[in-house]
Amino acid sequence: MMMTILFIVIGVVLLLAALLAVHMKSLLGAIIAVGVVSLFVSILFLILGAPDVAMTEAAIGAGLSTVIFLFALSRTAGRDSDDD
Amino acid sequence: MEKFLARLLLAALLVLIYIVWTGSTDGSDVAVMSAAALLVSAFFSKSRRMPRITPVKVAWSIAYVFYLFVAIIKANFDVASRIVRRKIPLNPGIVSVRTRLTSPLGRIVLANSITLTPGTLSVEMKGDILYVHWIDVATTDREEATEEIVAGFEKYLEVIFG
Amino acid sequence: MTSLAMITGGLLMAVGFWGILTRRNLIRMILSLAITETGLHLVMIAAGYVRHGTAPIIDEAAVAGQTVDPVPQALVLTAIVIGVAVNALLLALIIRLYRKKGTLDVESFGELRW
Amino acid sequence: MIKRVLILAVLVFFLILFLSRVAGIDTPAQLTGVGAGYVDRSVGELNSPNVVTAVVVTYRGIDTLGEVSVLFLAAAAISLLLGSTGKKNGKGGAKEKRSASEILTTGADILVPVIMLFGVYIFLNGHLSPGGGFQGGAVVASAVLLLFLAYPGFRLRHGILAALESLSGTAYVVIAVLGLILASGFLDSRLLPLGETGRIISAGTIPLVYTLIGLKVGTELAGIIDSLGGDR
Amino acid sequence: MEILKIAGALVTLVGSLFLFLGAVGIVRMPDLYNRMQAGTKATTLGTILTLLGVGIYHPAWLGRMLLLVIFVAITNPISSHALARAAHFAGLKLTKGSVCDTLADDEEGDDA
Repeated sequence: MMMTILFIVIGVVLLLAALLAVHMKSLLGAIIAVGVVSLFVSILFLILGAPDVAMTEAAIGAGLSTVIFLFALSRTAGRDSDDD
Repeated sequence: MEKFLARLLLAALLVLIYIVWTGSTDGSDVAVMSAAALLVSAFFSKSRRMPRITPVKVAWSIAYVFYLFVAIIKANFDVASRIVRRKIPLNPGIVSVRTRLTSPLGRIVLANSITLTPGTLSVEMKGDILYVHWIDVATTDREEATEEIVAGFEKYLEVIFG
Repeated sequence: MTSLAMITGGLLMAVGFWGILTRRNLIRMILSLAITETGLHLVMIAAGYVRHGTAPIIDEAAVAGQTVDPVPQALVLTAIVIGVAVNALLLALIIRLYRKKGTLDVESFGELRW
Repeated sequence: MIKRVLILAVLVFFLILFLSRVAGIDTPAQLTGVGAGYVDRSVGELNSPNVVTAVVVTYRGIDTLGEVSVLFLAAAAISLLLGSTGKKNGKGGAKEKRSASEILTTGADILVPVIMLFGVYIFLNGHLSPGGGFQGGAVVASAVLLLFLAYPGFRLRHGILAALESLSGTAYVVIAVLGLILASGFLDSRLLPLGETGRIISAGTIPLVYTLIGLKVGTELAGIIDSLGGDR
Repeated sequence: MEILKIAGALVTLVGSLFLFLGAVGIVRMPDLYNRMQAGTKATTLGTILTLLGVGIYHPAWLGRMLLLVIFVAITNPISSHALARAAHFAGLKLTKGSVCDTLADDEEGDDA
């Protein structure tokens, strides 16, 4: 029961972060939001009994992937986030 | 020769960390990890000169850890008492202080300690001048600020890394 | 728990697809693609879940038949690594496009339209 | 606007389709099928407590070989796309990078060996605890990333990187083929003695293969970071 | 045995309380530097206490947790230092009521 409640709370945070990543004005903030999604998903993986996958998601999804996006953002000067 | 010894010392330290981490003292495990530690220290060591370890220094280090821990707890209550007020009492600014430490290890410990203690955050280090963001500036004079912020730590660190 | 995780994963995938289809900034499209991938991974892991399942690491604590399915985990493990490599490749292409045109707006790359 | 409504309608349609398939699923009480077979056989056959590792390295090892090659191709394509235009904008880099602070540099010097050893620990213990080549490779690559941040002028020596990368790839394939000849199949890990459960040197070739995968993934991710991050 | 578990849980609770205080501080402080002040101190002590609590709860893990405490105590101040430094070079000004900015003054002196 505890686990189910925890799962639902994390799932809601996850969806909010994902919506934020898609609709946020600033690209930098969107990249951070995607990192947050990865980090929380890794907790869900841990609850679902997959510590290997949780480790990979935390190290690669939340760590390296975020850094790679940031590098790309800095190389495209990224200021003109011409989303509407 | 000295470089070689420093690398060996680093490898030994890494193996020690590994043993504490896993709690396993099995021969084959430790042998494999020692080989890995030697490889890592061969490629990724800056081979800084390690400070010599003497009993006096160890005693001062232990005292320093306690001193720092008390300072960290004080810092947290300081922060807590600030943020629960309706209007946060602030008088911030960046001041410069001077350090007498020369060993890089000692300087990084000093900078980290300053960051962890009440109301101060090290922003930049140029030569022996350290720029510190102070949440409640008491003085803008360099010498007085040094006395206020650095002196308490330097007393210990000069012995440990001297 | 399985259906809960699958619903979460499905909603994440929907949000990601919405981002891919409606956003115009190329980097943000790749970000949405990353969200879609994450949702897919969650669905795959959920497919292997067993009630009160423990991690598939056999030691004294594990009860026979009560571990979760290791096969989807192995697939997702490699899929995450491949996913980040593919994202990096797409970003490299975007950097090249940016150097050529000086913009990240997908509407301005009209040559490939059909 | 009409486009968005259309997209939303299609997405909602697919979401309802997915949810109607998924919502009623009952969590199985017992593991059955292929997964149960792997869980039952992993310890007895391969002496590897971590079943995921056994699946990744041995039972489905050929998939992993393919995945590692995809990773290699992606890394090569990235360095091809971004590395070639190097010399042209030599003047563009006139806005010189501020060197990192002394605190960060010293900190990186202290931390990099520890993080590297932690990565090695993760991929050597892949068959005993959660972890393995992919995670360890990512940790090693993040140590390289720390070096990049601490020393802005830091460049990887591509010769060593390429040599390490191709050497571990070749060794991986050689071990796989040796399994075909000396044991019962491609990538069969019973090439070496299985040893005692719970030690690093056990489970046949699994730690060896995972170390090679870890080196390969680590060098490739480091190469990706190098080509994306360096402002040439 | 039971007393160890209760003590561990209590220490972890105190740690999470400090983490919460840090979060409140980050929201309430006026500019980045002051936020870093609140954030760094509170997260460092909060994480250390949480880890120690886990170590007391599972005495077999105490060595591991002590190593993690050392790691956190080294990395946390370094990262906040790097963030504050980068913010200063990016030209982020201090909040209005600030007394002095010696670093900015010295930088200008160097450029002239």
